[in-house]
Amino acid sequence: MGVDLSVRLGPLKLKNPVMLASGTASYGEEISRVYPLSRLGAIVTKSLTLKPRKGNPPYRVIETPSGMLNSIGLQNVGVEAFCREKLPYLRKERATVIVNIAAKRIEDYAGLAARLDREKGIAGIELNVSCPNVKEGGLEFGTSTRCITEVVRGVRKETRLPLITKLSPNVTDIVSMAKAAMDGGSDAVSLVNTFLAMVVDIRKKKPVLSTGTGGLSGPAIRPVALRMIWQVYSALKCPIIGIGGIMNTEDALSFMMAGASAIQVGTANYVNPKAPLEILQGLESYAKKEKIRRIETSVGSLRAEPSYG
Amino acid sequence: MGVDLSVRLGPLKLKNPVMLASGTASYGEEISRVYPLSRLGAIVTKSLTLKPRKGNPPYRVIETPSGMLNSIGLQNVGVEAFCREKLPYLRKERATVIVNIAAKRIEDYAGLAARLDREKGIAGIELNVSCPNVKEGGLEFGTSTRCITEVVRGVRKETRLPLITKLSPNVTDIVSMAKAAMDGGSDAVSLVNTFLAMVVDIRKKKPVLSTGTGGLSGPAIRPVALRMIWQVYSALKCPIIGIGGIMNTEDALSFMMAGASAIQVGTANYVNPKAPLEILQGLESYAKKEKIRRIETSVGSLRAEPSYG
Amino acid sequence: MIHPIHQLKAKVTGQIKVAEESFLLSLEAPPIAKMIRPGQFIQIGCSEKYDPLLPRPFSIYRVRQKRYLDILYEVVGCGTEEMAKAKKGNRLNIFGPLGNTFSYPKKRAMSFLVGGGVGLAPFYDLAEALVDPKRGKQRKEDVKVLLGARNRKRIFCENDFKRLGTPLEIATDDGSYGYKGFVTQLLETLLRDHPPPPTPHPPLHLYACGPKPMLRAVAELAKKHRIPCELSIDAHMPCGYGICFGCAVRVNGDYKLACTDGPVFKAEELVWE
Amino acid sequence: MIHPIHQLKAKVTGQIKVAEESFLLSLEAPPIAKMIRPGQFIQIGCSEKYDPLLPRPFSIYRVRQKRYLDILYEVVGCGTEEMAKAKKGNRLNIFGPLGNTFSYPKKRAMSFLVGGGVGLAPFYDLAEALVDPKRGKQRKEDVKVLLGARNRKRIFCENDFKRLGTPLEIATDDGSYGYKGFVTQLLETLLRDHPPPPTPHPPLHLYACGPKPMLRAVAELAKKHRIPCELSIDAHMPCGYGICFGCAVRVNGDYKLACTDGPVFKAEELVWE
Ligand SMILES: Cc1cc2nc3c(=O)[nH]c(=O)nc-3n(C[C@H](O)[C@H](O)[C@H](O)COP(=O)(O)OP(=O)(O)OC[C@H]3O[C@@H](n4cnc5c(N)ncnc54)[C@H](O)[C@@H]3O)c2cc1C
Ligand SMILES: Cc1cc2nc3c(=O)[nH]c(=O)nc-3n(C[C@H](O)[C@H](O)[C@H](O)COP(=O)(O)OP(=O)(O)OC[C@H]3O[C@@H](n4cnc5c(N)ncnc54)[C@H](O)[C@@H]3O)c2cc1C
Ligand SMILES: Cc1cc2nc3c(=O)[nH]c(=O)nc-3n(C[C@H](O)[C@H](O)[C@H](O)COP(=O)(O)O)c2cc1C
Ligand SMILES: Cc1cc2nc3c(=O)[nH]c(=O)nc-3n(C[C@H](O)[C@H](O)[C@H](O)COP(=O)(O)O)c2cc1C
Ligand code: FES
Ligand code: FES
Repeated sequence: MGVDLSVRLGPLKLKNPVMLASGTASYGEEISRVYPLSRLGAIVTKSLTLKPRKGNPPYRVIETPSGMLNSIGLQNVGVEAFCREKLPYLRKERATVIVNIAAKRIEDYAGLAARLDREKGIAGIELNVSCPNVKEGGLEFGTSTRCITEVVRGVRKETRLPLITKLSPNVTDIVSMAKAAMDGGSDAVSLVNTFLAMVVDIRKKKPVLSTGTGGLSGPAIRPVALRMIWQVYSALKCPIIGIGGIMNTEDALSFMMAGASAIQVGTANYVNPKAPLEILQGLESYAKKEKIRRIETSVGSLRAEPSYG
Repeated sequence: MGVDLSVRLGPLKLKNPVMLASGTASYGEEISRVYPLSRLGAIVTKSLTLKPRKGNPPYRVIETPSGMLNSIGLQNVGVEAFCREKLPYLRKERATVIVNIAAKRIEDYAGLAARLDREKGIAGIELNVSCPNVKEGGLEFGTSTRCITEVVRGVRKETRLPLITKLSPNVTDIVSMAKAAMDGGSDAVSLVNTFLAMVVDIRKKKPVLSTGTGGLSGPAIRPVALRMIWQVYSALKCPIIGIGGIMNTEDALSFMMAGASAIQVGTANYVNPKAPLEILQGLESYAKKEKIRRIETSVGSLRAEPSYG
Repeated sequence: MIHPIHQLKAKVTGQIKVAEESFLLSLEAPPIAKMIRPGQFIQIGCSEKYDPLLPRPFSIYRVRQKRYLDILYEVVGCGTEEMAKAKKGNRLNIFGPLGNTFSYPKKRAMSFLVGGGVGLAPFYDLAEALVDPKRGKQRKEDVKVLLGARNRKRIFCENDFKRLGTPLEIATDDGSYGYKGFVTQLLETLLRDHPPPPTPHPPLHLYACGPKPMLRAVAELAKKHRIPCELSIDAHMPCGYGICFGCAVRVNGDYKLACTDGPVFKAEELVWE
Repeated sequence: MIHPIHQLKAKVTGQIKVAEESFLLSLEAPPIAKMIRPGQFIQIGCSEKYDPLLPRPFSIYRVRQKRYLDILYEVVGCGTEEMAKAKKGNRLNIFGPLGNTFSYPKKRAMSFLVGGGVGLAPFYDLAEALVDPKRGKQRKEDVKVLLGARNRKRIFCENDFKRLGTPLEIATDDGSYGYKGFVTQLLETLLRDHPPPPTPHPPLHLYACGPKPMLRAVAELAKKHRIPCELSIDAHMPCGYGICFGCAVRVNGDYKLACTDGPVFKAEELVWE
């Protein structure tokens, strides 16, 4: 008996639920030295801005207990170079490509979407409204329901591509943020981005990262991310991509049970380059063992009442 | 040269900055089997409610990567039994006692404070406006600036004891919560309480904790807690007690440099019962080595501009 | 509640594999070894870093020379995996003694000590105390220790008990050694043989430690035969000394803390779910 | 960019202490051993759990039989502490080859390989390649390997280099062995002696790896003497293969990634802070 691993996120159909998270797979070339990108549900490319960005000075990263803090500063080649130099390779590799975009003005988000809408080989757009690293970056959008709705609306007008809004966890009420995104016309939400955090070098009496604060990712944040996904699923039943400290098949399954139709693997790619592939294989074995014909039937299968709040 | 380890939090003067966090030291009897309570700056006792509470069914705890999730359900003996059975022991041990209180109505907070105000041997009251575990509990207070101010005002009327408001980290803007507490008449803020989170048992397709979600503590949350303390200090310069994943002297120092005048040790008590004592000794050695005469001069000594947001 | 809790970096003085996935770890910890009594436990920190974060509770298999603690344990997860790496000379963070104790029969009695797998761990120490003329004051022939194991590869410590004069009675699930069946079935047959003719028989006393289903079966047997029965239970124990309230177990109409009210409970107190 | 990256659970085939806090770890990793070239590195996962979370980058000290990788490392923190516990038969998660390579002089040249402490690690492999008739095509007497150490207790691998025919020239900070002073001072005296009479001397080539201050001093010497110089640098490397952008280092007017643009950089590229 074959297992149907495909999942649907609104208009977006993926061959399987395992995706690479933005900023943790660059533009795919390096990962294809490890395994063929076409194996995965999708790759979400590093956040693109209109102009190329050099990123932040060192230190950009520091390890924390079961996690890591980063402040890359949205280093990226810019949308033009991406379309010219990176996208053709991804097309050649038959990767399912979701392009993540970031900006500081609604017009720029819209401009990015319009530019990408002209390209072939893009399966969807993910809106980074939550990057906590860059001063002029996205935090403001991601922490206000009004701003989220406006950004999504602005982008929605420029493209028919499936639209995913990637939410920030640095909020009181994640459900209202997800609702704001869906209200604006988003087809799905992905959550979570990194948690704003800090590590101090007590010898230098300075933060370790050059920008002071950065974004926390990895297994440390997993229980909080999982709670948020469950809250959003319980309240809205909208298409969800689960992200946050997913390291193995068990983690992926717990996110899917909590309501995620697909999951993104981020920090795990650093620890274990084959993690996404192993998760994919693990999901297949699990489905076989449990006699599940369509993995999608596991989504939201958690037996529990939301008791938060 | 002796080191002056005493610190001041508004009207509250502590002999040293090391405190035991609420809910991680019960009412002190067990810790005094390890070392004399009088050594520490203070013990914050387990959250008290007006009536005794049995707490939640098992499982109440589960380990997570570099952290733990709990849902104790505010099990406590109630304020009357505390005053009758627990406080005399703490007085006898010459412990500096901060009593943490929790309630679901402002009147009950006020009632608890009024009752405690009649007792001798209490150095201060800590308001738990953030316990995420109990359905009818504090989360609502702790996530709204208006509610925080109202609770603090309500309690302020009933007691002249130093008042500390313990903030929830599950908010978008920790600075405004701290400000709301200070506006209401709080003498200091302590932060952070636990992060609302969840762990799933994929075999049972159920959350591990009986209540679904629980509060995440331990080193996993430390970088986020530290960031919040730094934000509040940078913005308000109010007296701060730093909490969240502090395991050793280096952690304590980083919280103090970020702006905490004192720190609370929580989960570390489980891992290493002598952790608070070791931290205290570590602070003293640090001060000696660095030729710091008053440890208080280290508070807020971080050299950095807040670059968040 | 007035006894001190000692925390120390105990030196590993040896570690041997005693059966499949099972080890006997020896630690030098004089202050704890001097004080600890049968049924009590210690917490062992398995990692220097923070994952796994929490210490793990372990019974004392044997105290030697009021100085050394032997821990009998099975590798079941990350913490015990780390422990299995410990070599002679390494140091492990431990603290104790923690928890309550088994009680000794007031008069002459027949004691059955039933261990399921590593549930045997606390029973060497208990058996030794029971037959000690100064402590339990029991006769060797009145102390019967039962071990239940999956198969013969999972049997350990037979010689220790033989040397003590209370040889193990062993049951294996697959019959590859000793009685074929669950240890609770073995217990049942032994209870049936009781009272042993011809002497007026001493009263019975049951102690058990092991997986939940086993404990439950023992509790039911105890109830049926109206025998006093003490169970040492397992629970998630973040602290082990009563400060976190995390180890609540259901008792009739209330919760108790496994770490301070237990780990030893009267069988009739516990509520099975 | 077209070479595959191999990930495997490499078997530990041995581990020996070669000096104070310093170890030589041998791993069986044929696919990586076959491909890896001098200057490249691998990532080693130090923990099965999540603290420490990230893998650690290590140079290859030596490749044996196109099958085994020897790693020379110093214990400096939690990751290397864990590594030091690895025993023969254990398995470590590793991946590679990663990063760029040292270049070989195009013609006959005099090469100085300067290692500060474990910064010596990549230079056995490089020295071997340099004197290999098929690869570097250099004469043994033209390859000089310098090791700087705190004191005589920190000296390692002397015999390996002797056997290779490129004996170490050693400097210790306290003079307890070899030249007294920093290895960069030793280098300076050697550079002063150059050109060596009486033959028309071959051009010079510098390679260095070690702590930042040492690299900086070597870079300054290279600049002063106008010698081509390649430095292998250290950086926090979460991924090691160019996907996180976390290992940025300053180069003139821009950033480069230490893991893919490096770890080997031309001395003149780097900006010192
Ligand atoms: C008082 C006491 C004394 C003990 N004495 C011994 C002893 O002498 N020898 C011995 O081998 N073991 C003993 N145990 C059990 C031992 O503490 C556990 O096996 C150990 O904590 C497992 O740690 P780990 O990290 O290897 O496994 P983990 O990874 O923590 O757990 C492995 C699996 O077991 C489950 N699990 C672990 N602990 C519990 C629990 N308490 N309740 C329910 N499920 C659990 C986990 O969810 C997981 O599925 C004792 C326990 C208690 C409470
Ligand atoms: C390409 C490359 C090759 C290497 N080859 C070798 C080798 O062959 N042998 C060897 O012994 N080491 C080598 N190193 C260094 C090695 O990776 C580190 O020593 C190791 O990561 C330390 O891990 P740890 O967990 O033990 O220490 P940690 O606890 O991570 O660090 C110990 C201390 O060093 C600091 N630190 C660690 N890494 C860095 C860094 N990159 N930059 C600045 N400070 C840092 C930490 O902040 C901390 O204070 C190499 C590094 C690179 C980049
Ligand atoms: C080094 C690094 C860079 C990242 N860059 C981006 C980015 O450019 N855009 C984005 O939306 N998310 C970015 N993220 C966030 C991840 O996509 C992901 O949401 C987060 O890391 C949580 O997942 P994880 O715990 O599996 O890593 C980055 C994360 C890391 C660790
Ligand atoms: C088991 C447990 C019980 C707790 N109970 C309370 C409580 O009753 N009241 C309260 O204000 N905080 C409570 N806390 C929160 C701690 O006081 C502290 O704010 C939090 O654990 C973060 O600090 P830590 O990471 O050092 O543990 C509890 C924490 C734990 C782990
Ligand atoms: S384990 Fe903490 S109270 Fe029992
Ligand atoms: S270490 Fe990740 S890009 Fe270099």
